[in-house]
Amino acid sequence: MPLLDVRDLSVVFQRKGAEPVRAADGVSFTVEPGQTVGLVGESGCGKSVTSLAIMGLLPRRGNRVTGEVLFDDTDLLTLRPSDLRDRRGRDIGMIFQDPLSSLNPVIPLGVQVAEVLERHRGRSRQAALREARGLLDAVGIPDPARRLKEFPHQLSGGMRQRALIAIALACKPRLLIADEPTTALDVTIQAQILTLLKELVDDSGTALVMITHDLGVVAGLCDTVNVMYAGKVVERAGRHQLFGEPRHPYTEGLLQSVPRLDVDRGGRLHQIRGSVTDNIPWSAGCAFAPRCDRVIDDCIGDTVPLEPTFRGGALRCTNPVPTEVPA
Amino acid sequence: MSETLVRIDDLKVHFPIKSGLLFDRTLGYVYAVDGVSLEIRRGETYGLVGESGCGKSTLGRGLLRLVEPTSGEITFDGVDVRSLKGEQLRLFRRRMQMVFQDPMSSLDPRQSVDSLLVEGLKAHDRHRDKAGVRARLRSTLDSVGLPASALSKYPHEFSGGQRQRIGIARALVLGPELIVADEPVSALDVSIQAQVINLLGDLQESLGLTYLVIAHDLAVVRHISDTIGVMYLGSLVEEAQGDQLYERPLHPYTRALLSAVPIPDPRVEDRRERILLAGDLPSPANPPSGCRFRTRCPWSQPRCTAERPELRIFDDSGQRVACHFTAEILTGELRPHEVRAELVHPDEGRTPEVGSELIVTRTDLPTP
Amino acid sequence: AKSDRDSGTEVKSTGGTFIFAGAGDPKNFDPIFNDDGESFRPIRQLYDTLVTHKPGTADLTGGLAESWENDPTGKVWTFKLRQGVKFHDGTALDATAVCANFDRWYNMKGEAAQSQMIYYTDIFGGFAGSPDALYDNCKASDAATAVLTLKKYKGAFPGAFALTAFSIASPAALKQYDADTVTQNGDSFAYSSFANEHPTGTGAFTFGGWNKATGEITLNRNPDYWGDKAKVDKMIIKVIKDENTRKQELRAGTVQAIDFPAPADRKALASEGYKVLDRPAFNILYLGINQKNNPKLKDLRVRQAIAYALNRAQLVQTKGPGGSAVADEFLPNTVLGYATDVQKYAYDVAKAKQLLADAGATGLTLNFYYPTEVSRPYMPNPQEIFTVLANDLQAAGIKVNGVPRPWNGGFKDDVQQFGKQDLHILGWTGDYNDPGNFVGTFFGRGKVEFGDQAMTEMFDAIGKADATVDQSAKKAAFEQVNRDLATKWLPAVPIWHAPPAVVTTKNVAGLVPSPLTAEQFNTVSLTK
Amino acid sequence: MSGIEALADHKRRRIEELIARTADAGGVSLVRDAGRRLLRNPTAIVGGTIIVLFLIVAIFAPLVAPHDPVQRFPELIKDLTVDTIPGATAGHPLGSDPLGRDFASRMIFGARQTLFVGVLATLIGLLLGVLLGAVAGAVGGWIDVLIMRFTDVMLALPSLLLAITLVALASRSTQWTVIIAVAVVNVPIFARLLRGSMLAQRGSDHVLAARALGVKPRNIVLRHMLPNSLTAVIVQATLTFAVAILDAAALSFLGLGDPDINRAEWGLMLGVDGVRYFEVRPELAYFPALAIIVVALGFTLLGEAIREALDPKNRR
Amino acid sequence: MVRVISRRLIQLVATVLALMTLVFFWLRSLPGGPVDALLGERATPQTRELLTRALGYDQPIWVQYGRFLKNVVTGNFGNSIRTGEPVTAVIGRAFPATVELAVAAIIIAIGLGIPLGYLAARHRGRLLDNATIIVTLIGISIPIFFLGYLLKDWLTQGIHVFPPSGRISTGLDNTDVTGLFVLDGLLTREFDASADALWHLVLPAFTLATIPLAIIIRITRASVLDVLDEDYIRTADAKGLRNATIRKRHVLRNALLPVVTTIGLQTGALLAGAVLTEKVYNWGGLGTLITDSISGGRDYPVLQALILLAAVVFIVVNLVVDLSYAIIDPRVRVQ
Ligand SMILES: Nc1ncnc2c1ncn2[C@@H]1O[C@H](COP(=O)(O)OP(=O)(O)OP(=O)(O)O)[C@@H](O)[C@H]1O
Ligand SMILES: Nc1ncnc2c1ncn2[C@@H]1O[C@H](COP(=O)(O)OP(=O)(O)OP(=O)(O)O)[C@@H](O)[C@H]1O
Ligand SMILES: [Mg+2]
Ligand SMILES: [Mg+2]
Repeated sequence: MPLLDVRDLSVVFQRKGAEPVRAADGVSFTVEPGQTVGLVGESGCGKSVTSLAIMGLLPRRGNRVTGEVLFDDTDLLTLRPSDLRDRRGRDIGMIFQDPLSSLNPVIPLGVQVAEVLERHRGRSRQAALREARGLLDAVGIPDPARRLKEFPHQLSGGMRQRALIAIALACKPRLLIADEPTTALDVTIQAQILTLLKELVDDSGTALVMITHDLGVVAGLCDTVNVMYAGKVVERAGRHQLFGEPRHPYTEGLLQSVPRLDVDRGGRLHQIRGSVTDNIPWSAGCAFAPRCDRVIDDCIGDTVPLEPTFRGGALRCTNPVPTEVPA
Repeated sequence: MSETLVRIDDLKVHFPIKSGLLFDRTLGYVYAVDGVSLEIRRGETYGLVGESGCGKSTLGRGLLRLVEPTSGEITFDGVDVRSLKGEQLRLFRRRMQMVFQDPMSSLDPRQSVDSLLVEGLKAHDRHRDKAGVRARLRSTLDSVGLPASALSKYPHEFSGGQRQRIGIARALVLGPELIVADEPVSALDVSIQAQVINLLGDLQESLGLTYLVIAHDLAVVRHISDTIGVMYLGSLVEEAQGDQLYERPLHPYTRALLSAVPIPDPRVEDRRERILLAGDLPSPANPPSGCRFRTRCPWSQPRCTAERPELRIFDDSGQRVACHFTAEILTGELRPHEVRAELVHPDEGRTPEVGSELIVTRTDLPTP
Repeated sequence: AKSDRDSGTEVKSTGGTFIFAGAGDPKNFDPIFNDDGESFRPIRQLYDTLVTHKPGTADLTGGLAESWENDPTGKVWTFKLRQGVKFHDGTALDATAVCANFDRWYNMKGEAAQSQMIYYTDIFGGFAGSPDALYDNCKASDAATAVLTLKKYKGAFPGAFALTAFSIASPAALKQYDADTVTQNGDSFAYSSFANEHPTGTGAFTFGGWNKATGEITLNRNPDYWGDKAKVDKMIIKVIKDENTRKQELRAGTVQAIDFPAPADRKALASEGYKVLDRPAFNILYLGINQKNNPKLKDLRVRQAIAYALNRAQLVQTKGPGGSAVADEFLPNTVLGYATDVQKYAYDVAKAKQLLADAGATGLTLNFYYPTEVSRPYMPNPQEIFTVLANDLQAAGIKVNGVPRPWNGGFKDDVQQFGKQDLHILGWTGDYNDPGNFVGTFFGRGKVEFGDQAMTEMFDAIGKADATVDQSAKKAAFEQVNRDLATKWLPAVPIWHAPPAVVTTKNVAGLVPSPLTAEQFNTVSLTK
Repeated sequence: MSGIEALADHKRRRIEELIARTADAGGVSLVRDAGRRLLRNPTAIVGGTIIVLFLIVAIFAPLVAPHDPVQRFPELIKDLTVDTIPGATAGHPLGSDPLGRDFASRMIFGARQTLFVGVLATLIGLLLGVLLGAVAGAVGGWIDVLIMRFTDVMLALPSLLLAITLVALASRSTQWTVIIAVAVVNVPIFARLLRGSMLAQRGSDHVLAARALGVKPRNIVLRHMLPNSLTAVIVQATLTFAVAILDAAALSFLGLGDPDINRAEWGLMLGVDGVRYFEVRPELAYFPALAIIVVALGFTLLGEAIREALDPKNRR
Repeated sequence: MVRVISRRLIQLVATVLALMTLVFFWLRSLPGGPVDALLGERATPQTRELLTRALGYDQPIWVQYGRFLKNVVTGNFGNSIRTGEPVTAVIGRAFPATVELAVAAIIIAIGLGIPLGYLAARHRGRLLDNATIIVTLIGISIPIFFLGYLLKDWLTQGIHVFPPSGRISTGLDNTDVTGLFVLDGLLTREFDASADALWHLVLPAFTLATIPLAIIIRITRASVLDVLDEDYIRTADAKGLRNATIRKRHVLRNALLPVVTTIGLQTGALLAGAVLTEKVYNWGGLGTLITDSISGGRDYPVLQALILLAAVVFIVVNLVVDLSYAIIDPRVRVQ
């Protein structure tokens, strides 16, 4: 039984006087206990919206969420808000992209870590602070006793992200959702954080949903990878699968278009034409069609369904990249 | 070997930190660029990498004298750039141009593409011949892959990649010899990045441009650069040909950097050994003594605290490195040791300061 | 003249506190250093003058002096003082005390102090050592007889003896509280503790205190008063500067009387049952004509044209406070020398135009100065008055260039010192019953205000009338002056007499409004 | 050849069509874009409508008003005394004012005078402020310090107090005294606003880009820094208009306003006649007060809406 | 901290000195001037001359300026032209009145403004929110003297709910300790005086509070909405914190930061508004003093001192606000 089962999750933003935006459209994926699942895609493809929808953290107004988010077989979307609050932070932790803005600037770090323990573990402030100290130490923040009294702005970006991780993992949740946790950081710091995350996840058996636009990050971290484009999952596969034999033209294009440090391919990079804004509505076919090299007449017309591949993955494409082993 | 187009010698850019009672006083300096020397040959691409805040942009801007260097020499095609004054400098700018990181904020939102491009021509008094100007704009747009119809549009109507093309077109319109590209692709989507990188390559080929490309993405730099300089906290710690650097990084920082870059290939990733650096980049307002990197270096020795290593040529490959123990580390004679992270407080100058204004004017408030 | 005040009828106190809303802060309570109504109001309750007015009139009657006499030269004044009068400090009022007051004024030292004795300088000409000084000496021929000798006759007397500024204070208290010390500090002056905390006179009320924070002046009934003892136990003068607020406080029942109600409120208040008490008019509003800047104004016909052009009757109807009337002369009809047969300038635009044409003054443009930031009893709303007058003048073909100036921030200077105007509006409230106080003040000598230096005939006539000792001759002389002012000279155009009112609640009785706004509140009682 | 070019014509056209539908319409500047957003904003519409009506009345006052606003009418004067002001009669829908003038016409012409006072006070303040701010922002250094210290001095007094002081210290009192006093109060605000904005612009990438192009410093200031800094100033100016007419009314109330009561200006009408004759005829206060409130509201709404429209946060 | 304070104090002195110098020279260049103001209608040229000499206006301007400066520095502002009292005494009496009024107004503005603003934000887009917005918009668009006038007319005439003017009932004879009548009554146990003073305070305080109240509501509302959009609120939500905790600990504190600045700026508005309010309610404070000093005879010594006081108060309050900002916002380091 999967720990998290997202089924046909859609989020539509509706703003007065503007066309509704389908930020996430029929997103489905599962996360098994202890598993690390990647969610990759370019900016604006709906990664954050999906994760927020799972957590029930989308702004209350101006959007419609449909589908199911089963966590332990409980649908989080239909849960009473107070029950959901009981789970957030305790069963599911979350870390965000920008560690500075994600920490309250006027509250000492210690309190921000401690309050989650007070809330879910019923600790007293004193006890919670003591525990918080241990947590900060565990995520590699030097001199944690002093840090407890400091404010977020007194820490560097990497340290802040560590603090956020400490908060998210304070109650030993079974699922951690990390939304681009390293995008705002330098590579050397990114390496520190990723290593830390991996260790913590491995040690505690926490499942991880890793959201990123960096293919390299998922390549080193995830068991399964979901590639998203314009609000939909277009391809899902185990990471070796995905990087070895991408089926969706978009996945393939992406992989070919990023320069790699380890091989100098020299000369021109492969490029995907157009830009992510060159979309057509999903109902009219594949959103990627305008940019796709493999587009065929069938790509335009009806919605293209996400269909399971025989290797346990899934694919949403009418004209996928052929593989050696025919599907 | 082609001729040297740009020579930078011991360039320093220090920003004063100011505060004062009635009038400002200098309290200290941000040592943004602190003694950098390098050469860029005509027609080549020099890539500059380093972590955020290490002074890459400042170096690029100092080179173009968009910020005033504190000391050092800049020679451009035999011209002493630092001695140029006022109008001389302004006219000289035609030869060296810049492309910015954020394609939105570097384009004046009030100007159409047309006027953005014509502006440079006007500044150098080349806008008199109307027909010639039109033709020039068209060909420039064409060279960056934008249709002529773009001329009447405004920056916000374009996608990120297109905006960056406009930024490049603006730099190109004056026919410069050197282009300093400050993170030209880091604000772009992955799928767009390649377009711009290719464009830069194509343009270099067809126009014989020289680039100084600044980026924090090593892979990108490696892809486009002939020579790569690695910066750390205001100074160059290593410089080499692209492949050379990847194959044989000499400086501990370069090694760590290279090992930290994730590679979109699980097979590679699974096998990689990482050199994890402890702690953060120290504040450039208060750099460590001696070797700037010593606070995070797993190979650091007492000597590193006392003496600042010079950037020197390591061997006949031409690779330059600024480390006292290059050879020892390379041979494995010196073993890495555990480093305790030193806590770095983020940039002091950036905290909002209260109290400079006698009376705040929140002008969004009506008064009675 | 002989006093006809009947003393001795003891009226018992009705008790209670009478709260009167005044319109402004007093300056201090030393009579001699004051010249404004708001200071005089409490001073009148605290002090008495040698000569005073019959309640509700401008006619003279005995005050501290039961009677007074003038010798034929008009220079020597003999005062028979009332017996048994005591100052609030218990010392007795006698001739020595009266003379001590005259001596004090004459011998006042220091420019600071002297510059603040506006009435004294005006009436008595100057101080010890000054050639213009009128005062010669004052002798107590016996305890009850004070003999004042002046250097020359002055028509202002005996009326001027009734001026509140010349109230008689206790010499002992003056000395004790250092009354003569006026110190200059910065741009102004500081007065003695006598003036501020210990005013000591003979009045029907004693000083209870001045709470500046709340703007309350407390006056207590003087049980030893020589005249009609106050009927209320206590009186509070509450300073409320805004006329509208005064009215609202009256309605809220927090004050029992208010001074100077807004003209517009009179009707409403009367209909609500408040007593609106009109003071007999003792003031004048005039349109001043300055002959200096525009030579055309030297021409009598032009000035007459201006007079004809003004629809004063309509002005009185539309803007005049209740009880106001068109003025044909520069003094109210209760004053000596008022002529009943002067030329009246009824509204007549055609005539005005004709006169202008005759004088070759068509297309005349005049600078008309008017004050802002001020409201005076004779001029409750200068801006409106100006607007109406200017309108009238325009209709007669005179172009008016209105020049507003703040009252204290330039109007008085520009008009009276520099004479920048061609026309202006200004007025006067009489101080005492004497024509000299009206026409003499305005036209007795060449003034910058009117730019009329050449009208020596007018100055001489007024001077002569003023110097006439015999009262009936003086009356005749001034009547002639008034006739000539209207026909021959017309240095200005009188506009209206506008009586200021006092309003009380129904339960206030005995308040007798005085034309000189010199009410004494000992007669006031509060009924249930 | 691959990609959409290779598709059947109709499919390709369909794609292009669909893309076009989701993409922006071309050729609109930011300002026009903001304008479009403005038109969709109900706040702006309410505010704008008020202001347009106000402008129409102000501009066409002579056509709209039944009478001359300064003429005194015998039929009104007939019943006029200091404590009775005739109400509506034939030909005078709102009756008389305290001097027998047609009140309705005065209300209508009031729009014009109020506009005059508000606009001039705002414009003068804007002009001087922009001048100071631009010089400070563009030149910097000592001049900047000097100008900023000067604005400090002006800001040290709260705005209405400063206006009162200026009027009190003015040797002449005319309509211009009021306009200038109200205007001067805003000078330091505009100056600071513009300077701050210019300094922000100075460090911005597009100014840097212009410098890199070798654009003349004067042109950088005039073509880049100034225009981009002006939006904030324009928003402020819209709001200032409302404040200006309120300030002018307050000065009138204090007896320090425009001394010429012949002039029909709402603030003056309210602050002088309205208050004085409130019990005699409250309309004399209610009408101008209402007019002021509505117009001030209009400008405030519009100002807020413009601010909102220009706010990059709200862009799409 | 010390640096900022000293820096600002030096600036304050420099600014105020510049202001005073401007005012001084301006005043001296005016027609009329104190001489004119000191003399009533009945002044003769003779008295005028006496006075000019007595006041030293016949001396060169620099001598006068020097004397003026010396006086200002020694805290001697001369005597009021109208009342002859030392200016310091006049102001010392009026100041508590305005403080009392302003404090009451700011208490109302803060006490009502923050909760209302917060409620409006919580009910964003709903009736309460829209109603609040409309009311606040009218609040800043209405001439406040007119509002005061209306309130007074409605509530003190006919139905005498509140007293029409003044700070305390006439003849109550309260003991003056601090000059703050409400407080004095409590201190001296004259509770009736306290109650009476409070009763007098209601209408003026509400009138004066109108604009700050409207502004604080708007700022609070906007600020709460901004904070609700902040990432750290999302983090707090992700932690599963209770709504009440989030509101109290995370939203309110951050949302109040801009409100604090606003409060500082509103002192200026209060000082200005006091001029109008005090005139409407005959409140013997600084506002009345300003009007009186201007219209009642150009009382320049008082006016000069008032300008100085207003500037100092305004600047000092802003300084205090800035400092308190530094205390509540750890990000702001006072250097
Ligand atoms: N509150 C909102 N209202 C309207 N549209 C929204 C809102 N939040 C997100 N969107 C839209 O939903 C789409 C998906 O946004 P999302 O933030 O999930 O992207 P993302 O994949 O996380 O991108 P990034 O890499 O930039 O974080 C975007 O087009 C965005 O414009
Ligand atoms: N104008 C300036 N005034 C003061 N300090 C500055 C200025 N510009 C840059 N700095 C400081 O100089 C240092 C180097 O900045 P620079 O922008 O050159 O770094 P960078 O390597 O380009 O970083 P990034 O990758 O973030 O762009 C930083 O600490 C920065 O805060
Ligand atoms: Mg995201
Ligand atoms: Mg940079």
